[in-house]
Amino acid sequence: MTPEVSYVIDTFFAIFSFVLIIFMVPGFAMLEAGLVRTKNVTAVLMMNTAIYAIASMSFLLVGYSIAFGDFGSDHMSKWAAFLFQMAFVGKVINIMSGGVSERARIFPLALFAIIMSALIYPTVVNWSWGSDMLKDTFLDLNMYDLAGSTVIHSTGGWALLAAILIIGARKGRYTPTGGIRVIPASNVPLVTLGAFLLWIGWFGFNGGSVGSISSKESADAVALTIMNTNTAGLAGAITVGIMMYIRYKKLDITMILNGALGGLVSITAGPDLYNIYQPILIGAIGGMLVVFAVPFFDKLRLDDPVGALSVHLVNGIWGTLAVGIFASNPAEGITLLGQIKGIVVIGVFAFVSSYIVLFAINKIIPLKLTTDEQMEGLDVNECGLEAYPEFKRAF
Amino acid sequence: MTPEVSYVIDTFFAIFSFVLIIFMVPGFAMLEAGLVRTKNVTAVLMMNTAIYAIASMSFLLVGYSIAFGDFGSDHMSKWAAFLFQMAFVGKVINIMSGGVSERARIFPLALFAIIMSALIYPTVVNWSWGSDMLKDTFLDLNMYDLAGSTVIHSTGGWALLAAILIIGARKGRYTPTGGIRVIPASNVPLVTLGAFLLWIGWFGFNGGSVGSISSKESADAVALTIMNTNTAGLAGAITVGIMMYIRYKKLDITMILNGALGGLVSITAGPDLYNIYQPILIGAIGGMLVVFAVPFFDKLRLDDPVGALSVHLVNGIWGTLAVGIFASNPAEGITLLGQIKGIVVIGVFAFVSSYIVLFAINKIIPLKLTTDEQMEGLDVNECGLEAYPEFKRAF
Amino acid sequence: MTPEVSYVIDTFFAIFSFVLIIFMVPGFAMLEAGLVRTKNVTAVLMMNTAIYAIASMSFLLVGYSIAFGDFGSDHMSKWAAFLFQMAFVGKVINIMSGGVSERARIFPLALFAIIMSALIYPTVVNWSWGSDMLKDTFLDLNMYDLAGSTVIHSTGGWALLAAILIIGARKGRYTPTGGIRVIPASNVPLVTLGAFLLWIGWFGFNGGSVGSISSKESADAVALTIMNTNTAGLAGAITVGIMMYIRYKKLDITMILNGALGGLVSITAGPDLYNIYQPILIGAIGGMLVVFAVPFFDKLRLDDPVGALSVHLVNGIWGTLAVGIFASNPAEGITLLGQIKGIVVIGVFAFVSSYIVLFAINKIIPLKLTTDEQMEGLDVNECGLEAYPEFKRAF
Amino acid sequence: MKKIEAIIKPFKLEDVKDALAEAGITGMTVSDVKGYGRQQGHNELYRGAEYVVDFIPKVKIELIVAGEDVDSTVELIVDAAKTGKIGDGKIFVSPIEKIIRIRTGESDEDAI
Amino acid sequence: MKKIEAIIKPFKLEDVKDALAEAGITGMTVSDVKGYGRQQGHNELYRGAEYVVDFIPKVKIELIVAGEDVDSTVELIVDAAKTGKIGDGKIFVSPIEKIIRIRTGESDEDAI
Amino acid sequence: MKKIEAIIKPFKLEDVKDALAEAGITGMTVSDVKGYGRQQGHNELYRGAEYVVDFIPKVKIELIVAGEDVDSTVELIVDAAKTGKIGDGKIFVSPIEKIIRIRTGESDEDAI
Ligand SMILES: Nc1ncnc2c1ncn2[C@@H]1O[C@H](COP(=O)(O)OP(=O)(O)O)[C@@H](O)[C@H]1O
Ligand SMILES: Nc1ncnc2c1ncn2[C@@H]1O[C@H](COP(=O)(O)OP(=O)(O)O)[C@@H](O)[C@H]1O
Ligand SMILES: Nc1ncnc2c1ncn2[C@@H]1O[C@H](COP(=O)(O)OP(=O)(O)O)[C@@H](O)[C@H]1O
Repeated sequence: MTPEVSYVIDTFFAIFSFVLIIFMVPGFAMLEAGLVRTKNVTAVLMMNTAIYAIASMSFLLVGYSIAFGDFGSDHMSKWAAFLFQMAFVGKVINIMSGGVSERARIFPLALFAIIMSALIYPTVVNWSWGSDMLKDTFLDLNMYDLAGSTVIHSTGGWALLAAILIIGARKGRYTPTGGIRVIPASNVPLVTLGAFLLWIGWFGFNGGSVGSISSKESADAVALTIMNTNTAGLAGAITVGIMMYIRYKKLDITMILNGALGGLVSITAGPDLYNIYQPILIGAIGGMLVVFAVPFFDKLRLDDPVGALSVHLVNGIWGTLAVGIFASNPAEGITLLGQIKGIVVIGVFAFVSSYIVLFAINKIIPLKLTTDEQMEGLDVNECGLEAYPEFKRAF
Repeated sequence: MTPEVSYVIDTFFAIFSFVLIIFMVPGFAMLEAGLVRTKNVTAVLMMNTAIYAIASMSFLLVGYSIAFGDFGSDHMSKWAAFLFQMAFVGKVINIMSGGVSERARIFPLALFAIIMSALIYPTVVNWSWGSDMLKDTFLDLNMYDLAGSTVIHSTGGWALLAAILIIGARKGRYTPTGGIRVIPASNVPLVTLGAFLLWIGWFGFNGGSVGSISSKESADAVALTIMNTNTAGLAGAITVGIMMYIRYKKLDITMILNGALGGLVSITAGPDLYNIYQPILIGAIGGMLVVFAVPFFDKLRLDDPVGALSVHLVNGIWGTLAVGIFASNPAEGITLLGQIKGIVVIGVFAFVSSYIVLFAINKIIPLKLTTDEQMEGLDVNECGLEAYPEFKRAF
Repeated sequence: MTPEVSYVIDTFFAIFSFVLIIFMVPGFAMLEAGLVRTKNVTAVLMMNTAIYAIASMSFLLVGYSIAFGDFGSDHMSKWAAFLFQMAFVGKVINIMSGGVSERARIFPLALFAIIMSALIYPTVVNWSWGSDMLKDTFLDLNMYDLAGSTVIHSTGGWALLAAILIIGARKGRYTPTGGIRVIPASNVPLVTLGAFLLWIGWFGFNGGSVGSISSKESADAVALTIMNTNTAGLAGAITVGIMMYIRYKKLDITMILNGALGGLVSITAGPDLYNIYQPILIGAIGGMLVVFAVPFFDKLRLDDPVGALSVHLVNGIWGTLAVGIFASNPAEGITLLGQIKGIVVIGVFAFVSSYIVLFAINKIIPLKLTTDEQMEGLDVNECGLEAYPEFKRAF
Repeated sequence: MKKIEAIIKPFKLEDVKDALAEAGITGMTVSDVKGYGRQQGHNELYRGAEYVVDFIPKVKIELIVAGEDVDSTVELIVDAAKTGKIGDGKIFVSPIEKIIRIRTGESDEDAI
Repeated sequence: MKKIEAIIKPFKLEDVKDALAEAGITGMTVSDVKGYGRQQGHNELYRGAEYVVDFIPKVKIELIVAGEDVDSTVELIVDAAKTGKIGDGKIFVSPIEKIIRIRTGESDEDAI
Repeated sequence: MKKIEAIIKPFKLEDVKDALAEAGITGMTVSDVKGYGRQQGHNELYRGAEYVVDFIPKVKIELIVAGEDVDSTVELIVDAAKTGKIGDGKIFVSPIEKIIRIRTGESDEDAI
């Protein structure tokens, strides 16, 4: 294949992958809008829109250079390479913002989004995928993380953990007597639509992360990556479905979709390394982890309306470990130890830096809405308009 | 073009087509969620999710080998070839599950989905597109069915007919005095969204079925296929629209969208064989058939909330015949008789085998919910959660 | 690169772009369905469906030949070239129909859609991008308009202006004492979903308009085009967000999304001509224009429920001017004067011809629904079915 | 003149309406309410936590009738709305002092 | 003290509210109901089958007033809600024995 | 027998229900209404135009009790529903002449 053909095809493929990832923007927005109460839906949609706008712009102006040095790429158009990388940024912040829905103010979160996308995330990328400023230091990472189980999902998850610790739970979520008040999803079709848009976006996320499709080997790698990605999602959904059915004889679709997403996160570190059956096991464990993690975080009083800690943090870690377990290959530098080191170094950095930044922002502009504002709903207070003004609310 | 370039481009194109078809997963889910009553929406979404998960997994583990022998492909990545074929499976079952919405239990339907995707459908594919176990028998088929008017749509439709015969109508749908109670769609925007996602998915379904894009001729064939697919959908929608307007001076969008889908099904057998005007006629007839078939099935007391019999079964047959009528080409083995033989052989097999399997399942786990459960709604009984808990229901 | 490889890749890329644009069909449908009141939602969805069906069919039968002469293309499949061009047509009419929502009858609008897509729009394309019947006349245009700031967006906007002048405002929108009654969006998640589907479609719209991806230069041009398109959208959203926050301390998401769309329209004339920072300024101005134009048109009593005049007409003009301001290049025939000439010639033609046609149609079949029909809602009167019949309306 | 308020099961509305219409009663006003009583609500499940939904959807029919029609009307409603299962609902009768038909200004018995 | 219940056309709510507010009446409770009466419902069409929707959306205003204000208030409502077309609705007046303002515990006339 | 109607803040429903249930009152009917009173509605913003939403969501509880239980029940509701802030709502008591339990046909005090 001539270099020009390869350049053209890889550019086209990067654009294709970018577009798929951008479907995750409405994907996250619909998922979260469906999971929160009707009085907070507009605010959630606004936050998702703000994240895409702000994070992408910050990455364009500052973050990309921190992560990769200059704009540039030999084997595809540098603009396509940028677009593909840019598509990732918002996801990290989405993970965080989703988990603090229904009580966090948009404006200070938007400030955090700027710092996350301009500094924190680019630094993580620099260490893992980019120009690697840690090279030759003792922190130098050689974790294998194809599409970001750690770099994207855990990083977002750690930031969320910091945010929940600082912001606290939604008013009324935990009763003084130690009970947990269930706050059900308000719009299940939106949840389902959002989950499937995310799922489809994942094909671009992971498939595109192979970096090239323009040789027989890389075409195989891309196709295998997408196939394994999908398989892990299937396995996550099925596992949670079976667990739900055995336990309750009821199929809670929100949990099952979270199981699918958990499976997808868990495969993300190494979908190109596995055979076609390993993802079944990895995804199934990913799904199970969600089922156990959701009530576990509730027991810790970490209020996470969309289950983002369980899906992204827990499975981000599991997925990165899974590479070390199932695809360890010391000859190519892939070891369980290297994976663990990556998880820890990035985890510490992501959590600590997010905590500091959120703590500082919280001092200046409180992140949490007052009880009255939460009662009335974020939509009216933060956005000035309701999501469904003509639909009668069933108190 | 070198074989490697061709391999890469065809792999890429198969992935592209696969992704488009996966948009049909939320497509079917939204369409059906919009067509049923609010109390059954979560169950419908759950069923759609379960189908994607179960059918794809069964096809991976068993079905693909039955249909095609080994994983393998010369002209593109075998994983891409698998993904493309896998994307089809769920559709067959979707057609069936949609038509028995609002009264069928999820769990036994899921059992049927396993058998359908692991055995029945792969056998149909084996005969029509795959390794062809009927070769040299008197049943050997030489039906031309590019993307599955018969293989997918009629097969699903026959399974649905079997299911409706066994399960019966929704409580209250037909009054004892012979009347028909209208049960309107609960969410028309979702219906519309779903229909258009299906429409878009069809471009991948039919376009990808050409099998290769990597030569001038095949690129032309792909583009013509997509163009003709679209044209038939347009013609179906327009025809139904005109019929509605003349008859009622009202434009029932659910019927018009069904008309579009009917047009799309009817072109699916041979979109690459027609000139650019024939699809107008074929699609228009497809739309008309929907308008007549919907009340016809109601007269037979075959209760089909989403119109799947009319869209998929009737038009699957019509589309397969259309190839024999408009594109008969005995030199290449395309004859009206061959088409009819294909319709009959596959129809008999799909109907009988589905009937037997569903009958057996029904003996073990009843497929139909009790009257009280139907009254209360499937959501609460099957999934434990409502689709729109905060929205007040207008009794 | 051999011509065949190039032919295949460009065909594939045109199909890819076409598919992205078709996502704008549900995009517009959801956006508009979310912006109108629940009693008019089905009618809006029906209109969007009708437009896609009618406009595409008219363009196939008549319009394409008027615009481009014969079906034909050397560097890609002629069918792919047709599909890509066909995808544009509906958009022009969508812009118009959206702005007269909630009071205009579907049937006469559909008649207008036929004439627009068969005659008016093809003529505009003929002059700007097509076989150019004005060549060698004093009206010959040499405006640079890559993807249709003027050809699509202003043309649709002028048609809308004509329609609003003829049809007038919604009942009750402007009070006799000069007040403006606010009519809020009924479903904000749909608005958001629609806006992002449009945004994604835009990547195909503008990226595909480069016309080829099959060389290093054109691959770069395509990637830059998509990058700049996205950047302008981001800038539009951010600018409106900041303006809203400063002014009201509230983030009105419907306005912010309109700002994003305004930014996208404004970049559409020349995304391939700018460096990566200019789109920030162009899109920001685009967003600002929306903020000022929305109340401005209300002051003029031009009732536009979806803000289409502000987004498409105003920014269509601004975007075309922006090319003359930021990318004037007389050597290649791009001058501010040429841009202005294009805006004026096409504006006059689009407005006058639309006005005449709509005026004539209005004489035969009144475009506007009676007050009672508007009160009861278009859905029941035009389509015979409600969008959300089971949801209780909060008066 | 009396006001009859009947709280019934939603799926019985059609039957009650038909029974009343047959008896020549053509005016009524209906609203959806939620009831709390002996009938148990159902359990729901969300993300692994079960909880009870106590309030059960009911329909309230309000009907103004002339004094002499009260008993027969109540009987009609009882017959049409009864399933015999718990949660069938209640009927309340209360006095009305005045009725006006907005369209015509007619009042009392003429306005029913 | 009396309770005035007015069933009106939904789009008249704003007018009635304004008329009452102008007359110094600042408290009322509104709910959405469906009415069945002489006014015909509309036909709907679904997948080729036509059917009648009998129940017509109405708004119910509930208003507690002191005994002496009943007549003037009723008149106000009639004037503001009338269109003269069928389906304008009805007004019912019934006795109230006691009123309490939850916030302060004030009762009866003071609590209106 | 009396009907107690209480208009309260929606988020107080749970508390009121629990208080009544504790006191052994197990039947009630609830509906969602909108209130207009001294409590100000909030401003909304749409496409650059601000406007006031006057009507505030409230919940109405309807409760039939025996005559002698009225005062204690009213007190219970007041206690459970009070926040002390404007908009807490009102309670109205009115006479009921007859009650029928549809399931059994029992009437009056037996049917409560
Ligand atoms: N004391 C009451 N006051 C007001 N409404 C009541 C009362 N008791 C019952 N209801 C209403 O009647 C409905 C049915 O009552 P329930 O006790 O469940 O069954 P049954 O009518 O068979 O005795 C309740 O859901 C509630 O709406
Ligand atoms: N007897 C009644 N009891 C309760 N509500 C009634 C009664 N009669 C009419 N209504 C209410 O009044 C509304 C208007 O009545 P209708 O007969 O349609 O017209 P009009 O008010 O012009 O006579 C009805 O929709 C219904 O809500
Ligand atoms: N005269 C009235 N008639 C009917 N309902 C009333 C009346 N006055 C008040 N209400 C209801 O009581 C609610 C609370 O009243 P409001 O004046 O806002 O505060 P407060 O109860 O603290 O005096 C109102 O929203 C309305 O629903």
